Amino acid sequence: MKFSGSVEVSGKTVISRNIFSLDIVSPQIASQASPGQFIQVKIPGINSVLWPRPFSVRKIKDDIVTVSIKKCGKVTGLLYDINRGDRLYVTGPFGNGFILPQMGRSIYLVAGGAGLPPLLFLCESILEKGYSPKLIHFYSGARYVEELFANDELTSLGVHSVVTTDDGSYGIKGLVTEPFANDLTKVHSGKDDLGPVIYGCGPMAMVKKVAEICHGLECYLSLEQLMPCGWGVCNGCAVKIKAGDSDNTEDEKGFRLARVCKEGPVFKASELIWD
Amino acid sequence: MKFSGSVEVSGKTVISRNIFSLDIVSPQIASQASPGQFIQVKIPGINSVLWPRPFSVRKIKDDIVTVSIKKCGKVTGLLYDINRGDRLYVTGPFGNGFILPQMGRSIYLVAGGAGLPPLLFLCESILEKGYSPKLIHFYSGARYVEELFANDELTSLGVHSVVTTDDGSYGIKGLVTEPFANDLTKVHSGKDDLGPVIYGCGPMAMVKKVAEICHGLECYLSLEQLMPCGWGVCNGCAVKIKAGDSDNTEDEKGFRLARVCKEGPVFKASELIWD
Amino acid sequence: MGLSLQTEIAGLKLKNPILSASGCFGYGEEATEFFDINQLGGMVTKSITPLPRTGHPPPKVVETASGMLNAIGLTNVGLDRFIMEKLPFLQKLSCTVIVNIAGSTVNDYTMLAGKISSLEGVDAIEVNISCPNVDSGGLEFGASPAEAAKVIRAVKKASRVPVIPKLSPNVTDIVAVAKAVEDAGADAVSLINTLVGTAIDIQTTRFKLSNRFGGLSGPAVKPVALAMVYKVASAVKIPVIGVGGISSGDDVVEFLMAGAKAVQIGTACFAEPTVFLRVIDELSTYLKKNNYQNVNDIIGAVKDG
Amino acid sequence: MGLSLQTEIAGLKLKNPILSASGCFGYGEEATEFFDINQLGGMVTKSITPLPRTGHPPPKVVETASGMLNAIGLTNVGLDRFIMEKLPFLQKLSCTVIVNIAGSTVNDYTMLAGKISSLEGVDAIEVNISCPNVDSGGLEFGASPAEAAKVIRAVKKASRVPVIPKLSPNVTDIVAVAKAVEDAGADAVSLINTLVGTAIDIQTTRFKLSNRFGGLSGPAVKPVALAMVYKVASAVKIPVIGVGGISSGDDVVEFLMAGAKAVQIGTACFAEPTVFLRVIDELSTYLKKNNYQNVNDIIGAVKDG
Ligand SMILES: Cc1cc2nc3c(=O)[nH]c(=O)nc-3n(C[C@H](O)[C@H](O)[C@H](O)COP(=O)(O)OP(=O)(O)OC[C@H]3O[C@@H](n4cnc5c(N)ncnc54)[C@H](O)[C@@H]3O)c2cc1C
Ligand SMILES: Cc1cc2nc3c(=O)[nH]c(=O)nc-3n(C[C@H](O)[C@H](O)[C@H](O)COP(=O)(O)OP(=O)(O)OC[C@H]3O[C@@H](n4cnc5c(N)ncnc54)[C@H](O)[C@@H]3O)c2cc1C
Ligand SMILES: Cc1cc2nc3c(=O)[nH]c(=O)nc-3n(C[C@H](O)[C@H](O)[C@H](O)COP(=O)(O)O)c2cc1C
Ligand SMILES: Cc1cc2nc3c(=O)[nH]c(=O)nc-3n(C[C@H](O)[C@H](O)[C@H](O)COP(=O)(O)O)c2cc1C
Ligand code: FES
Ligand code: FES
Repeated sequence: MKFSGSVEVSGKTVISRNIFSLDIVSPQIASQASPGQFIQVKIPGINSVLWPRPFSVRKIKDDIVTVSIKKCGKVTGLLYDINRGDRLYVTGPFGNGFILPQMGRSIYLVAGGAGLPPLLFLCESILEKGYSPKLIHFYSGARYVEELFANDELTSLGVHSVVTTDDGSYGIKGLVTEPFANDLTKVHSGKDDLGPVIYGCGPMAMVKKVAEICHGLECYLSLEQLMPCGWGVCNGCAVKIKAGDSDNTEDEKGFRLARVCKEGPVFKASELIWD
Repeated sequence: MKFSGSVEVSGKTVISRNIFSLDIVSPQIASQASPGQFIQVKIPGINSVLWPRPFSVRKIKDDIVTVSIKKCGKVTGLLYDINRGDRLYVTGPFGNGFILPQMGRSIYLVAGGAGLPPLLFLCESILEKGYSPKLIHFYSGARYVEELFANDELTSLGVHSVVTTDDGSYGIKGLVTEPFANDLTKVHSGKDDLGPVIYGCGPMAMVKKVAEICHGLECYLSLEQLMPCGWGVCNGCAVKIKAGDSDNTEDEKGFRLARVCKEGPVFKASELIWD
Repeated sequence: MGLSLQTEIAGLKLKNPILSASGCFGYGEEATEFFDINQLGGMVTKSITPLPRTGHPPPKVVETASGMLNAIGLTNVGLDRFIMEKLPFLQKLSCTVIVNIAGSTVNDYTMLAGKISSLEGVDAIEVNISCPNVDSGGLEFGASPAEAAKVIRAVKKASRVPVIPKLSPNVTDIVAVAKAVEDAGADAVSLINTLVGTAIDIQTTRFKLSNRFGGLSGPAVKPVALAMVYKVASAVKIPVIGVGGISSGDDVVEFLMAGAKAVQIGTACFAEPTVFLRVIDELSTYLKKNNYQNVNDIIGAVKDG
Repeated sequence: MGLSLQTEIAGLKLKNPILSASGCFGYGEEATEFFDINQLGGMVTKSITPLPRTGHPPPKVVETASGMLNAIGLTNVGLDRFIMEKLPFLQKLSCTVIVNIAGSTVNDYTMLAGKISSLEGVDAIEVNISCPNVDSGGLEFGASPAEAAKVIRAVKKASRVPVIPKLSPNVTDIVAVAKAVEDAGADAVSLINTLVGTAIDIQTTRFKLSNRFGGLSGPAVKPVALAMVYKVASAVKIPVIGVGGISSGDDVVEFLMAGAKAVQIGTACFAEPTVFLRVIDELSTYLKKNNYQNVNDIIGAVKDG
């Protein structure tokens, strides 16, 4: 069963002026959630805003589920003022999550902004399962240094890691997809048998770019959409993806609707339609 | 000019589980407000509730305006969690306030629940002006002990003071109007030349009772109504009062509309219409 | 003495007056990940159209003050896949199952009503008449009493189960529409569907919805829904199902006092999938506290204030 | 280059597009305790009726989710006292002064329009047609295009100043009403008035309003108002004044992009009497940031999303 209820915030970590993490106590979510899944969070008593807000699971430890949040609007602004001991209304975990890679293949993780937490969770999970850090390449970008979700955590993993900021206030200046594209071309001409597996997560424009770069390769992308419910009943998050043979729809043939909250948020890059 | 703007909360005093005081910094309100006037308070960011909430001025010291509040609903519940350093949106001061009594007359102050703060402000003001505490009789009632707005403050004034609670959890058990009615009968038959002046403030049922008890005496009553604006533009708080000769209205003759926020909240008991 | 929450709509016994609203509960399966939906009085499916529809392209939802706009555009699996993929699940339910239908012509409606009403497990049909009527120039069926009556008369003939028109609030006189569908044979009415609204993105100078307009729902519309429910319930003899902005047991009590015999909850379940159970609980608490033994005792009980 | 906020409605030059809404600003005097109201584009008075009205008895206001209901019932001083007591103040203002009138018969309206339009200091008349028409059985004048046209044609004849009908949103087709009053000679239209709604006190089992129904206003209704403003502005040639739920400069930009040439603010000034000045400021900031030099450049600028 999925969880729906009031939970306690057991910890808060302020990472920068804009980024922070909240630990919440939920054995039910903790026991189920996998990398790429998300939870929906609502602040009790904030009645003028109806929808919960989706945040990827960043980490699980015992009964504690951690999410990392960027302050960027109404609800995230208020969440920044939430403290240990406060309560939140939470539902989840939702979505399909990432398919874990087969051992031995080289992995490229490309994260933009709030795309970092789920990829970091994925990375930590496979390292724990014995994956070799040498095979893992982690690209993470943000607009500027205060919007970096993690840094020390990233370098301490022992994987190849590249950090970019749009304004050069940290790491390489530019878009995260640039060093990634460069490196991938090199690898591509390499001797990797099964080829690399790429995981991308971030704003639409960025994941679209990743899809272009990875054309023909095995690539999984996690999408962002507005999510009124998160549990598949409103169709507000639905996008068109390429249809299988058996599908027919009134409006168009060859397309099929997929709810990002349910059939996604992770899709095979080859399924996606960009327009 | 009346004030309208954001103010800082410079102090908070928790009086009981249900009653607390907030000190706000507003030189403009502090320099104008008199006993019986009120301010309108709104919590920034609470968008689903549109109306500000009226609270009587309890005290003024230099630039600081103090209000005493009973936690009893949506906004007062949230105000209970406001702390020193937080900001509120405030307008005022509004209303006519109490006409101060002529020196030498005996004064009866009858307060029910949230009617206490303005009468305490009135009492302190006239004592400061040299009024004899011996002439002042203060009746204050609440439903139970945790809803008493003040106690030590009251006894330290040196006036005759009687406290009642509906359930007997403090002072005399019963309604505040009962000991008041008893005492007034005694005085009534006394030798007071101009007669006593009575000030009443509290829930509608209570001030109505005071009006009955004081029939024929000089009596001022402060009314409570819902107050969408407080500054006289919405007519939401308007009640019918007895009209002067020159008034004519379409609906009825002999009545006149008075805005409780503007022509009130204090009315002569003899003007009021109870139905 | 036990407390009875049971109520009846068009011969259907509901174990309590709480239903899910169309378009906000899929076809019921998703909710089973949270609770046993047989605890509901009943559920209403997403509107079914003759053929599958992908609906409008994103963006199709906007948050507004205490409300939301949706321009989902009747996204649904279509009749055939509904029967193949969704019906088997619905047939296993013990709560009342109402299937909502929508079309662009009277024929669409009668075809759907005929087929769906003969399926085992379908207890009633809710008729969404807030759709553009292609035969009469795109105006909503629900916008005129005559058009509404025409489609309901036809559906009623085709259907073997009770027929419940769902009324649009975007009309001058909803009572006239309600009376017209009552005369046309409707067994009950549900109201309100969403109010037409829009929102503009001032950074891009574009509508926030690909369809320009959407439907407003949520607590923002509750006062409008409640007024319409009261007016309709005072004017017709058939039962009224109230919907619009409900998110608490107290809201339900208001709708029942206004004359609704049951209510539906839509938007509120997005953030809180188990809102139905909380609301049933709060309704029971209200009734007990106020010494009612039967929920029917408060239906239509409102007096002048 | 300076920024121009000036806009024009029916020949009236407004120094900016921000007006106060009828019934939410009295006759202007109270606001002078907070700011100089000549900073506004203009002000609209409370509806004036032939005779004074005390309106409905309390309770006549209710808070709702991001909105409020009012059943004030046209409380006003009546024509004679308006002229004697309120007009002298209005005559001293340099901002545009619009007097709102309301009646129960066509005669009421023409009498009011004739007298008020000949008073010095009155720049335009806004006609509240959301009142029950006693001559035609109590239905609102604004509920039908024909009735609305009838009253506006008569008012137009009687008036020496521009006539601005204020449209009711409680109709199936507000565009039809807008076109009818345009044909009848209206110089502009303002919309929307309040949506009909109600609320019930579940402790007392009574309506929360003595009048049962009230009018819904505030941010809750903004999406509905914006949709209607867009539809009407796209369909008529006369200027549209937008009103409904505005509380920020961004809200104003939305209404202007939807096609309004000016806006009114009502409910939002209750909590914040100086909201008008903040909104003018925010509007200027938006325009500067986005490199507009003239507010007219964004009017009707919305594109498909
Ligand atoms: C599956 C999923 C996982 C996510 N995980 C994380 C995470 O781990 N950490 C994190 O900080 N953020 C994450 N996000 C984004 C996060 O949900 C939004 O930042 C948040 O909803 C904004 O809420 P707000 O009220 O503060 O912003 P609002 O005031 O509502 O809007 C502010 C801005 O944010 C944009 N925005 C609003 N909602 C979304 C959304 N659902 N997706 C993208 N942009 C949005 C708006 O368009 C607007 O520009 C995730 C989003 C999705 C869909
Ligand atoms: C002129 C005036 C002066 C006041 N001074 C004080 C004061 O000094 N201290 C104090 O604690 N309270 C005072 N009040 C009452 C105070 O305004 C209300 O308690 C407050 O508005 C309730 O807000 P809420 O959101 O917490 O309650 P809500 O959730 O809105 O309602 C809770 C309950 O309070 C009642 N209520 C709501 N508003 C009012 C109101 N305006 N008057 C009376 N009852 C109301 C409601 O009917 C309901 O039963 C005063 C009221 C007026 C009109
Ligand atoms: C996302 C969404 C989709 C909806 N889809 C439908 C639908 O397909 N058919 C229908 O009759 N009503 C539909 N509705 C309307 C709801 O059933 C309900 O009438 C309305 O939302 C008001 O109730 P609420 O405020 O509780 O949501 C939809 C509402 C929403 C929010
Ligand atoms: C308390 C109150 C009284 C009103 N009185 C009138 C009135 O007398 N005449 C009128 O045309 N509109 C009246 N209105 C409607 C407003 O002018 C405005 O159209 C409506 O409130 C929507 O705008 P808002 O959301 O900014 O308040 C009144 C509104 C309120 C809230
Ligand atoms: S967010 Fe509602 S279906 Fe995905
Ligand atoms: S509260 Fe608005 S006029 Fe008194």
